[in-house]
Amino acid sequence: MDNAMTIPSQPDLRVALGPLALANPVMTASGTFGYAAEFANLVRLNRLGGVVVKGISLEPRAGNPPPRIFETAAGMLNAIGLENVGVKRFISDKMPHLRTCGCRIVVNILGDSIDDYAALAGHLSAVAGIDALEVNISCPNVKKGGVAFGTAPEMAAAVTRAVKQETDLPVIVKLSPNVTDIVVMARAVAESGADALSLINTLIGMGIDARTRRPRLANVIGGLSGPAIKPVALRMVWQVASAVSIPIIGIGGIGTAEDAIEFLLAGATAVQVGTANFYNPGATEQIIDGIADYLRQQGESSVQAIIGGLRLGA
Amino acid sequence: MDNAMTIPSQPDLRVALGPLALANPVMTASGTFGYAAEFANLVRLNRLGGVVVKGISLEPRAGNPPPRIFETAAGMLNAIGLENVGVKRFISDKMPHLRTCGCRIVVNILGDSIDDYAALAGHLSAVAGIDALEVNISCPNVKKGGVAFGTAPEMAAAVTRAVKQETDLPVIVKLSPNVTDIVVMARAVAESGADALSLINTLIGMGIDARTRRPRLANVIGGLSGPAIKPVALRMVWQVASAVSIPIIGIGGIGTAEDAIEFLLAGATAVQVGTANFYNPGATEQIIDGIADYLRQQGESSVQAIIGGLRLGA
Amino acid sequence: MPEHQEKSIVLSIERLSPSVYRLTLHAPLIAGEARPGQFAMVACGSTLDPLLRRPISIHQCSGDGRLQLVVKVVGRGTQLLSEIRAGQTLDLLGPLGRGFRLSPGPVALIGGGIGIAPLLFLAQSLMQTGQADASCRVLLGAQSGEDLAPLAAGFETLGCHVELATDDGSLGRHGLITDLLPAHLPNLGKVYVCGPHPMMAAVAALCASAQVDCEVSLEAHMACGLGACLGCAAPGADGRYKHVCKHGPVFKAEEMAWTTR
Amino acid sequence: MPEHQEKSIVLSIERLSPSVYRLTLHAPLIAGEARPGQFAMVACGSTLDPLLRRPISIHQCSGDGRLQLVVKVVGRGTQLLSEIRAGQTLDLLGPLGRGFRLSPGPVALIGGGIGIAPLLFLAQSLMQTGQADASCRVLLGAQSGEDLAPLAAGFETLGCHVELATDDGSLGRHGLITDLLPAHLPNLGKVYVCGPHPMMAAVAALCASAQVDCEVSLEAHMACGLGACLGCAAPGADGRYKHVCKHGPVFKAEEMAWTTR
Ligand SMILES: Cc1cc2nc3c(=O)[nH]c(=O)nc-3n(C[C@H](O)[C@H](O)[C@H](O)COP(=O)(O)OP(=O)(O)OC[C@H]3O[C@@H](n4cnc5c(N)ncnc54)[C@H](O)[C@@H]3O)c2cc1C
Ligand SMILES: Cc1cc2nc3c(=O)[nH]c(=O)nc-3n(C[C@H](O)[C@H](O)[C@H](O)COP(=O)(O)OP(=O)(O)OC[C@H]3O[C@@H](n4cnc5c(N)ncnc54)[C@H](O)[C@@H]3O)c2cc1C
Ligand SMILES: Cc1cc2nc3c(=O)[nH]c(=O)nc-3n(C[C@H](O)[C@H](O)[C@H](O)COP(=O)(O)O)c2cc1C
Ligand SMILES: Cc1cc2nc3c(=O)[nH]c(=O)nc-3n(C[C@H](O)[C@H](O)[C@H](O)COP(=O)(O)O)c2cc1C
Ligand code: FES
Ligand code: FES
Repeated sequence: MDNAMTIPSQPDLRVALGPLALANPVMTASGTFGYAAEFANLVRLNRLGGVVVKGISLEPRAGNPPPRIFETAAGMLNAIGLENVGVKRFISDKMPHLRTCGCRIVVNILGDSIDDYAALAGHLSAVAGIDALEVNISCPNVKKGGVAFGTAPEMAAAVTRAVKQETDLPVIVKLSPNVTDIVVMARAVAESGADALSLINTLIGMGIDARTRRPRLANVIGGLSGPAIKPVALRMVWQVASAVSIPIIGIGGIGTAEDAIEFLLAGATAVQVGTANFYNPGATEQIIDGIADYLRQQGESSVQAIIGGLRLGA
Repeated sequence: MDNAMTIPSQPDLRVALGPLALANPVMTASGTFGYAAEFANLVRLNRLGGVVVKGISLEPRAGNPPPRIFETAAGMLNAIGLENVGVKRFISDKMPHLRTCGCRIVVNILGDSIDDYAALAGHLSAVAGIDALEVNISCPNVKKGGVAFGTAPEMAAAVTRAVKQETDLPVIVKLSPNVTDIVVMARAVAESGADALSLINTLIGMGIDARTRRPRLANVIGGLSGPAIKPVALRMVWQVASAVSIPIIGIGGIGTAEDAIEFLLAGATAVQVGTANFYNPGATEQIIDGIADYLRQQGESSVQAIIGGLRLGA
Repeated sequence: MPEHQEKSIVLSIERLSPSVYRLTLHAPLIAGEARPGQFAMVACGSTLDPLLRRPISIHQCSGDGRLQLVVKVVGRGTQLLSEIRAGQTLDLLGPLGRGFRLSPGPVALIGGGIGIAPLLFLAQSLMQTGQADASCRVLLGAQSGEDLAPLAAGFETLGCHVELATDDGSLGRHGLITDLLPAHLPNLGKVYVCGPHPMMAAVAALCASAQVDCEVSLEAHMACGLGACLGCAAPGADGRYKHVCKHGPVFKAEEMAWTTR
Repeated sequence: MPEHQEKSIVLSIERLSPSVYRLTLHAPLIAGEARPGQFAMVACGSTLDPLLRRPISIHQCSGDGRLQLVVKVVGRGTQLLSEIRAGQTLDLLGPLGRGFRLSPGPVALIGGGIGIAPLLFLAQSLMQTGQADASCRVLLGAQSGEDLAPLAAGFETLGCHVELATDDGSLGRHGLITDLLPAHLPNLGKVYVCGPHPMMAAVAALCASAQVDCEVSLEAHMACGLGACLGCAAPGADGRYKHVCKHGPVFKAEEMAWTTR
């Protein structure tokens, strides 16, 4: 009796973000998975499509005073303040373990100026084991009065060009959702040479403690993430996928395979799981398995078949 | 024994939205309370600070095909498509009952063009029992390729001026949150003569049914409301309250007295309860009672004392 | 008929089949006023997820304030309802909507799946008021006997004539219950139907060509249940949208557009 | 010590006082490795609201895989935990963080309110390994006797010397438990403390001036419990932020900045 015949074959989960090939479309979102070591006992890291590490700056940053996080309805606010060990210690202390993960390693970078981003890209290009850079443009441009790079198309374009010039690594630009027209931002970045887009970063939110009349975050405002923002993220991914031709990584409130599939259908080539790593550390592996199950149920042999597969019209 | 002495007196809940005085700061949000009659058996309408009716256009509108609503994590998407009976039938069929409610009646208006808004304001100014107009500028400007009035400061300003010119009623302009900088929009509207601001309208979102690969709404995209959006709404109210001097009505995910108090502390003079009317029809009365309880607990004799009372700094 | 927001007490919960549960509640305000075909908006949990109430038909009411709902688990909200226990409270909004318009004469009640739930209340009212008699036909269908048997119980003791069909043939006729209708149509004055949309469309079409009155109980996604949100639109025959929660859920079949869905 | 995501089974839940509950769980993976002062991140519900796990200290473990938590109801998450029933499952992540560093010698354990919960596990370990003896002082305080008595149980049978204080004087001394510390300090080699922040600050200050080692168990809002989100920052004495979930929750008192909060 050949049992193998009744077991449906494993669907092909491979996807490519331009030059960056992934074993499957499921990555972890920056700032929600540390430097991967934190989850090594809970997740088989080599099963992941990729890990995006916590945002790295040129110099170490202490971050904001506490409280830094606050739970909201089906979401959370964070104002970590971009705490990180800085690029030097990242390379010396964090990269050795990251090289052993057995999956794609993407380094998220952030800066106060275009020069910062360029310098980071230069530094990191020489480091073995880094597969791509993800440029976080939701940071304030100190030279332009603190307006976020990600809210003005010319600034976002300039950062993209500067980073591309300094590196041969694939460059993913991560968009901020706090804009009137996400398509304008996406086009500006795509035309400036980005290899792929990540969206979305957090929405800007706030919480207040009625009893004490104080803000819930020491920083007053913070980034809203989690299932609460999924509908906004999905809409933006769909709008951008309909407008630009470079691949998109969908991010925002993804916690289940169904969530991930919705983003793929909307046109994302891959997804990142963020806040869900906190409430369910097993989320990423469950999502990978769930996508495979879905493809089998739907009679699809490859995940490619569903990317952008949203059915419109009657 | 004088029991009355141990009962703390009822705090003063009265507030004023510029020329519009309210018995208390709790109103209902447009589109979530019908024309008030729908809730007459469930809510003592004369206890409310005010009712804002479903958005009214010059001509009746059929609205979008179903499905029109979809539940999301701690929120919902709607794409009602501005279904309404049109201004004539509103005046003849709905106003008679509204006049008997015993609370402030605010009429939410919407149009395809600046002329539409102006004409609506003119029509409604002559109608007895209307206490104010709320201008919904989240609608597409048909003459400007469908860009929403609420996403371009010049268009929002033009609508505000046009409406002000046609009416002596207090004019409240309701802002869309789907913009890069809400303060720019608020300033444009305030400088154009608005008496008060309402914020926020819904965020734009989307849902997909993974099984059928179809959008969850026939209209594909829709408005996200409910507790999920509260942190974004609160942040915008705080930003705008810090920047303009006209009164603000806070809206977005308010379901409890604590929620409402957070908006008052952030600088709102009044609040509107929207989606909560659906999952808890008793919400508005509970919020009014809860604000009074809070003021007693905090030793405040008037709600005025907490408006904008957020404590910053150490 | 005023609506009430009523915190009912769960008296009991019974599992009728692997996915169907019957809740018996003490809800005197709503039970005192409900009519067959009306529904309640039920708060399924105590947190903000799931957020919205779920529409559930009134299955039975008694004079002493008891009210029954029959719930099929299809998603998160109904799953939470199935986990409720006796002694807990359940926040109901009801009775809502426009129910069946009862009229005397020879009738058939046609139910499919969980759509059978509201028909028991209807049959009771018809039989107890004498508007229907032993000629009352009850045609009920479901996937399997396991699903159908518990829902079909109760109609025969009322004195109705019951016919069953299942998709898998495990109880009653093998096939669609609507196949049984044409034989009865010439003798019927009115047909009431609640079930999957294609079944109701088929019954509506049969009744239309036989010129028999037909009332259908529609489903729609609902947020308020009160006619306020305008979310529950269904296309009417006149090209306008009806609101299922307020104009329905029970409609005359000819009021609705059957082709556009 | 690897962390585990473990679906534990609730063996029992007991109400110890109006707002305090003890949960006994079958969680062999976590119970097998937990050390005193460590905690678990507990999923409080099955829906997306509340979203995040809640940090709860390990109260006791046994060799047969049993693990106890003591939970005080202060908000929605802990309310949901108090409503759990035997037979249900509870998703735990643990054991997490750095616990108390046990060392031999004369010690005092100081606990305030629900902060007493992790100290029983610590006392057991100290006494059973012989690192502490009958000279072990346990100073426990709470609002009232109703709150304190159930939390204080168990220490005396271990052979510790227990002293109690309540804010309202209903059990033990009337006043703050920290008032009792100075008298003991000269004889102590180490002090372990868990309780409200002002209490820990007071104990840290007393120990610093008496040059007695002091370990404190801090609280912070946590999202991950794994050192990944960087949400649980607390200011250190060196001007840098420590992460309570990873560097702590137990810190040497002198590592932390006590004035800036
Ligand atoms: C007037 C009316 C009376 C009803 N009576 C009963 C009854 O007596 N017993 C019973 O078990 N069910 C009844 N239903 C259907 C019931 O409301 C849905 O099964 C329920 O809302 C699904 O909720 P969920 O959270 O379990 O599923 P979800 O997880 O929300 O969704 C599961 C599936 O149910 C569909 N669904 C979700 N919400 C609704 C909704 N409001 N209306 C219809 N479908 C929906 C979804 O599209 C999806 O396919 C009735 C519906 C209506 C409109
Ligand atoms: C390492 C550690 C160990 C703990 N051990 C125990 C224990 O053994 N037993 C016990 O009952 N409690 C313990 N706590 C406290 C417990 O985590 C909080 O009481 C709980 O998270 C509150 O959740 P809630 O949903 O009930 O309250 P919420 O409604 O979320 O909030 C109620 C109050 O609790 C505060 N709070 C919310 N989340 C946290 C958090 N993550 N940490 C601290 N305070 C918070 C809020 O600011 C608010 O004042 C511990 C906390 C930490 C950090
Ligand atoms: C605690 C926390 C820290 C984050 N840090 C970063 C960061 O350093 N760089 C970045 O680009 N995004 C950061 N993000 C944003 C996430 O990568 C992600 O875009 C966002 O959380 C939305 O996804 P989610 O809803 O799945 O969490 C952070 C998010 C959280 C919650
Ligand atoms: C079903 C529905 C219909 C709405 N219709 C209108 C409308 O006609 N005009 C308008 O200005 N806002 C409309 N809104 C937006 C609400 O008034 C409110 O701004 C928004 O829902 C956010 O508040 P909430 O989170 O409390 O619901 C509608 C919202 C919902 C959910
Ligand atoms: S459900 Fe709101 S109008 Fe019908
Ligand atoms: S809780 Fe996430 S780092 Fe400590």
